[in-house]
Amino acid sequence: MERIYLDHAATSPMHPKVIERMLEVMRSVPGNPSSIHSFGREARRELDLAREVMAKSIGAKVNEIIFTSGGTEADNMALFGVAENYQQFGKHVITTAVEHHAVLHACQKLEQLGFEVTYLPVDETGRISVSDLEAALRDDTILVSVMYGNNEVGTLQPIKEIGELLKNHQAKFHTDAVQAYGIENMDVDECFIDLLSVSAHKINGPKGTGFLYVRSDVKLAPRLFGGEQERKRRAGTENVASIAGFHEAVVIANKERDEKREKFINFKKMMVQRLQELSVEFAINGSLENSLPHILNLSFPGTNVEAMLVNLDLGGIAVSSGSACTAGSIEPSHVLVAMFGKESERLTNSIRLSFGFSTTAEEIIKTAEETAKVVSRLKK
Amino acid sequence: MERIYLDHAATSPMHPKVIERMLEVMRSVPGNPSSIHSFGREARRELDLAREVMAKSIGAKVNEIIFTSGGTEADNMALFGVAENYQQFGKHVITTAVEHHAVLHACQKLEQLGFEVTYLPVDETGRISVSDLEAALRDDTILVSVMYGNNEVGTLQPIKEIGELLKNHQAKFHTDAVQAYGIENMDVDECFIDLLSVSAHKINGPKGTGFLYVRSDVKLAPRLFGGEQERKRRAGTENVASIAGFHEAVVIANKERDEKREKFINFKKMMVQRLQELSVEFAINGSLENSLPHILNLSFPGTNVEAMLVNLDLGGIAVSSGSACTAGSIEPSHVLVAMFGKESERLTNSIRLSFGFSTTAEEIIKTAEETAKVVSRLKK
Amino acid sequence: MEQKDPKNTRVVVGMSGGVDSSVAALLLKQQGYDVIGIFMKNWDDTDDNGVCTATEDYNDVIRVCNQIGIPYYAVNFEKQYWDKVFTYFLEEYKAGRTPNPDVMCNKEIKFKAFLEHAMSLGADYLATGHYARVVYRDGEYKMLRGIDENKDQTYFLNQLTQEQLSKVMFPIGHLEKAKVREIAKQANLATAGKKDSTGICFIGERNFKEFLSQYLPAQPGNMETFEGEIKGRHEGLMYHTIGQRHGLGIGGAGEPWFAIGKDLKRNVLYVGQGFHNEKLYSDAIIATNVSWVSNRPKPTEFDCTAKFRYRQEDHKVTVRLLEGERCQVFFHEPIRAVTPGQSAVFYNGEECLGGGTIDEVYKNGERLTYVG
Amino acid sequence: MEQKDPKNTRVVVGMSGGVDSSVAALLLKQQGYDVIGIFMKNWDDTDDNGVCTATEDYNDVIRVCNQIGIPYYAVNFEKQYWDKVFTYFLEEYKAGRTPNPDVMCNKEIKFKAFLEHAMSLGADYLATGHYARVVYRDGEYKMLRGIDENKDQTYFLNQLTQEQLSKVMFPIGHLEKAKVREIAKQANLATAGKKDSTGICFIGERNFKEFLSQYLPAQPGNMETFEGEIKGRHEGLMYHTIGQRHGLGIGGAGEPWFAIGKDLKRNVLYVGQGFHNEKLYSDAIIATNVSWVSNRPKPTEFDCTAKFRYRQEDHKVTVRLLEGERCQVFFHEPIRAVTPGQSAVFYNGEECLGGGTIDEVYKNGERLTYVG
Repeated sequence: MERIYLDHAATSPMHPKVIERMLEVMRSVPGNPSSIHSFGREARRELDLAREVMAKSIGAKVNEIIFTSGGTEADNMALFGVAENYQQFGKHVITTAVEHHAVLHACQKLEQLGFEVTYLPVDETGRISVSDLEAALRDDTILVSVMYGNNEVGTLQPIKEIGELLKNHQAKFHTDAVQAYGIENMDVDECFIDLLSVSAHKINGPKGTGFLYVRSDVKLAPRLFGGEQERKRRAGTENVASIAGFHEAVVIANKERDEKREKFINFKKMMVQRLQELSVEFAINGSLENSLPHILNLSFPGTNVEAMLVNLDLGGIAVSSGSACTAGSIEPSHVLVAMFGKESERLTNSIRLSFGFSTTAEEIIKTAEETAKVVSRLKK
Repeated sequence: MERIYLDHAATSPMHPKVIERMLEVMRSVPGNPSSIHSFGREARRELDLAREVMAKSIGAKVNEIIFTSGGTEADNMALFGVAENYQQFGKHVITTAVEHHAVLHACQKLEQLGFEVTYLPVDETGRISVSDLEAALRDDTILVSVMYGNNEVGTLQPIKEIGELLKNHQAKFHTDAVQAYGIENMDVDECFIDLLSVSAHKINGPKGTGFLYVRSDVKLAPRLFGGEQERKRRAGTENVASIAGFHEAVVIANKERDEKREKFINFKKMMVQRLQELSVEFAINGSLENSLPHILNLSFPGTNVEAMLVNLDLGGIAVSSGSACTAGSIEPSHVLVAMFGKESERLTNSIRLSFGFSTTAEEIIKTAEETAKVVSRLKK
Repeated sequence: MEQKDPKNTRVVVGMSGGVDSSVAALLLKQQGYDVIGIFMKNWDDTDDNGVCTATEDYNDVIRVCNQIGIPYYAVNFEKQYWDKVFTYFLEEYKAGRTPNPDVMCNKEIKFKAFLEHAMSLGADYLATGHYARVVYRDGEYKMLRGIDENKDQTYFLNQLTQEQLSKVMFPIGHLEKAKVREIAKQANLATAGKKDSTGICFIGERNFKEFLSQYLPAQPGNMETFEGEIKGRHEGLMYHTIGQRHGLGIGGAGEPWFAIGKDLKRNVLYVGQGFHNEKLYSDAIIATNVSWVSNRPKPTEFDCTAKFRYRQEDHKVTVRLLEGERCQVFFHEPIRAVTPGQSAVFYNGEECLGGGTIDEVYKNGERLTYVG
Repeated sequence: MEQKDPKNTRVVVGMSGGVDSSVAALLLKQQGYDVIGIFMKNWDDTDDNGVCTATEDYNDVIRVCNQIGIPYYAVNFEKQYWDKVFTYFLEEYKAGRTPNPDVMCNKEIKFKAFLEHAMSLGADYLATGHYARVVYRDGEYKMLRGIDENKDQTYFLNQLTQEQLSKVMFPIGHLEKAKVREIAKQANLATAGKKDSTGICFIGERNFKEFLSQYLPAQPGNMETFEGEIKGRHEGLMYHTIGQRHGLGIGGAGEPWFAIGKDLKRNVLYVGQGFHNEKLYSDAIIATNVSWVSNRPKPTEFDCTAKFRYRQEDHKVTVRLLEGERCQVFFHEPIRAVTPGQSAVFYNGEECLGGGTIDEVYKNGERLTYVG
């Protein structure tokens, strides 16, 4: 069975060029970047080249990029690193109700550690209001963490407005750009961003690597102690081959961004249109306009998400919804709860489709048709 | 110039079979192990298979293995994770003066957080005495962290004796086995080990992955918050391809352990003998007997380590010493300081040679001869 | 009954992470069915680390499914379980009875909500690892005891109907438990050496008293003999089951003491001496919620055998049908410790005829109001 | 002088992470030499994050070396620097003088310890990014000013000898700074846009006062005119250099105030009005530690030009050699703010002849004991 993968927001397949590049590095760059011999220098060179490209991709300087083991570590480093070092200026943190768990659960830990966290609400499209943020800001706010684009419904947050609001406030501004990086154009100076998290495996790079941008005037407390890697802010031998692959992925993402955006926006339209033609009852969670091009979250009244996902999977179509707990069952999405309330039926009848470089128009059409079939069976 | 790599303890080249396996996974297992569709299941399967092999390799159960981003993270997780959750039973930690920085610097952070840390001294071979440990143990000791084998001089610690001493004490016993795993046979039950850290890239696996063994009755506070991966003890999408490669590396290490041990012990003898034949003045740091087979640390009186390393590197031979600071200069090794004192000349005239699967007898002879040349030039 | 080609027959296996359902799935796969493993999450609880207590079991399901080579999923019936099983469970305890949640779980969850879920996935059958058999014989489905008498689970399945049985497979019902373990071991299944789970699913291996006290306020009271002699204190009536000896803590001379009855109003636990204390014996009951496997008309009164507890030997009884899914059951000999809330399950030889819930217990024509 | 083929000629370039040494390395590489870049770590200091303050510079060295395609290393001379340069620096300040650590660093570290290190690596030459030139002419090495007059660094190199010069290359000495930047830019070197470092290397961009106060106890005292009038307080004599205006904080009518002398015993800073205050002028000095580039015999007395501070214009002087590497220097016209501790460096046209340390300052044949 030809399978269709529409879960690129969960993780994206590695680009063949990324694999090729990693293969090359795995084979021919065996050294440890901290070693002072030729093997070490060759490894270090890979890091430096990657760092340069990544810095440039968000308008940052090379020494503002810290390689991490992925988006979760980047988010955790940002939150704990700022909280620890700036707590003398206050113990108040602001975030949103729709952040990734890497931010939300880190915030909950901060609460345990004596910090106060304000979780901003969102409207029905999943967007916060800047005036809510303004109202929540206090003299003792030291950190504001608002994601760039939501991983479940795709909604973009008003990052630039937030940055402008915060630029004269002591609070550091962190944005989790894990889902948006690569598909959205971003500039840390334009948006007054102090910290920004990125993951490689969301942009066709390898799993297990990412970076945290930290503006040079931000003093970040480290979370991993050991060697002096990453200028003592993140100990541990750097993942050279993966970083080189990440580098390649960034290059590709930068090059193909416009083309992809157009393609994915078109896919959304096709999907919606085909479902309408097939008389499927559905609603869009989020908005089609102010949204990441590659994420489409749909609610199908009268269906059940677990049955939907399994049916589609058995039909060879991989989509997702919320997140699975360690015992495999689907938990209601906190994002949809924030958008529609705890009692909304959307919590149990919504699925997310997300597109990637390999997605084709045929796959979209086939998915729409299979979805229509499943919906009609489940509503019987 | 044919180069010779004798710095396998810093990082080891990836085994061709490991690369091959990773390539396969990178190409054909694109999913996220947490996803509930077929792609997710395929990814998850790689993790489960790897976990089984790794657990078995140290006599542990599958649910006692937590994948990490490497040895540093494993060490940090062990130390902070135990300290946080057991502090109600005491705030005293015991470690040694010769641990890897991942343990030592984590301990220093623990001291900042109000813990008291005892750093056990070592003898001239780099070994602690169990009676020192016994004397240092207190009712409020909650953690003892002693490395399995030293990464700089190779010295093995009396792990089993320590385990036996601790088995009736509340303190959890952690061992950093990053350098010893793969070359030493280890069993967590036999040695009463509660936590054990391993890194993939020291055993011809990929960089950026490792595991922490945590005995099932140890309650470990997590350090990374986010998704429910690794049973909530380590959030973040698992590095599937690297873990599959790590898996392969473990299989190879298990299979070739005995052969490698014999080969490396022989290399040590060859190196020593050839240097003697060439009338080079040198001393062994550590001991030839009670030591990791692949690590040989030598002191060359009258030379200077920076000049030695650079000369050997320019001659195509990669060896190492201590660790380089972020500004590139060689810091005196804390291990040698612990063994010989701050004023010892060995601090500035010692180099480490470490062997790996690709090392040949010819390389050893050539290195001995080149070393003799450099030593004689530097002593002029 | 028309048989489809196995490879075009989709079977959803309800997998618990135990050896029985693992082997059930394995056998079906070997027979060529299109097998899907599904783990039910019925209860939401977390361990010290905040991890679902169901995680280990699900991990075992995953391992086994990967070994067998079948897709696996999980499904969440926490809400249904709470509403239909757990609420009933608590109500019964509150009423001084001893409920059987497994029977209710099979009736309301496994063979209702879960069966529906399986059907919504295009399954032809739902299979489970129960020790029981279904056969289509004489134009209807019959439920037979599992071959392994010691493991037979028809007692818990007594409420199943023709419609349910038409969609159900019990792939290990024809095997001895030892054989099941042997198959698992030979196939090197991850669950081969796993102990059978004990206790009620949502309580797991935890202390029953502790668990129950989280939901029902425990009211300590007196332990008395029927003669009114106070023999000590109990911590809560719900912690005691009629006929049981443990946990009373009454010492002294003579035969051991047993719980033999409850006075709910006075919150008194009646105790008496001797395993065969005559107060523990009854000779008839009225059962409610009686369900019959066969849809065919029955005589108003007939003889068969019955079990009043799981693993009890069969007792000869006469059943007289009453209105409203009720029936009277007359024992041919007095039976010890027949307890309201438990199931009365009827058999004809190896065939399970159906069953109901023990509602009222009689002796010599008089209702025993103290049992519970 | 015999020239080896560049490709068999190993040159170690002392790289600071600045544009000058970067271009020096680039040019040598382009000329085909076997080039090795080495970064010297002379000072151990860490920033807020505990990171070596030298890290950024080393990172730049790495980037540039990778761009050029040469191996790079670092070498640690912290101990030698502390012993030979920093100790001297503090001693001089304690003695009320104004030392020139760069001259000492070149003499003791860069062109001694570092040069030896380079030689131990089999190097034929040590190259640096100084604006100066070495030529072999008339059977000896001569050190010439850098072509860019504004950047010429021979002042700091005045202690170099024939032996050192025979192993030294200054690859950018024949270039204007603007040209150096242009080359860096065209080669897209990472350091092309980097600002020139200012200040003394171990202090970096930090506050000088703050730094010095960590090592030398500051003793506040009076500011007085030579007439004995107290004009205010100073925080420590060491913070003031003769001839400088800033930091005095004396207001009032008339011309601005300048530091014009020190009385170490009384801990008094003498101040006076007017840039051209006559007390600031002297007409002769005695220099110590005098070193000459040429090994050839010199006349006991000769005329040449001299600089008494970096970037000062040349002054005509007559030099009279004394015993013990000392000399007297007579200015043809009085010179402002000649300060003990600084270097006196001698030139003949574009050629730097050598230099020494200003020890005693005279005017009209009398020693000015108040300068320092």
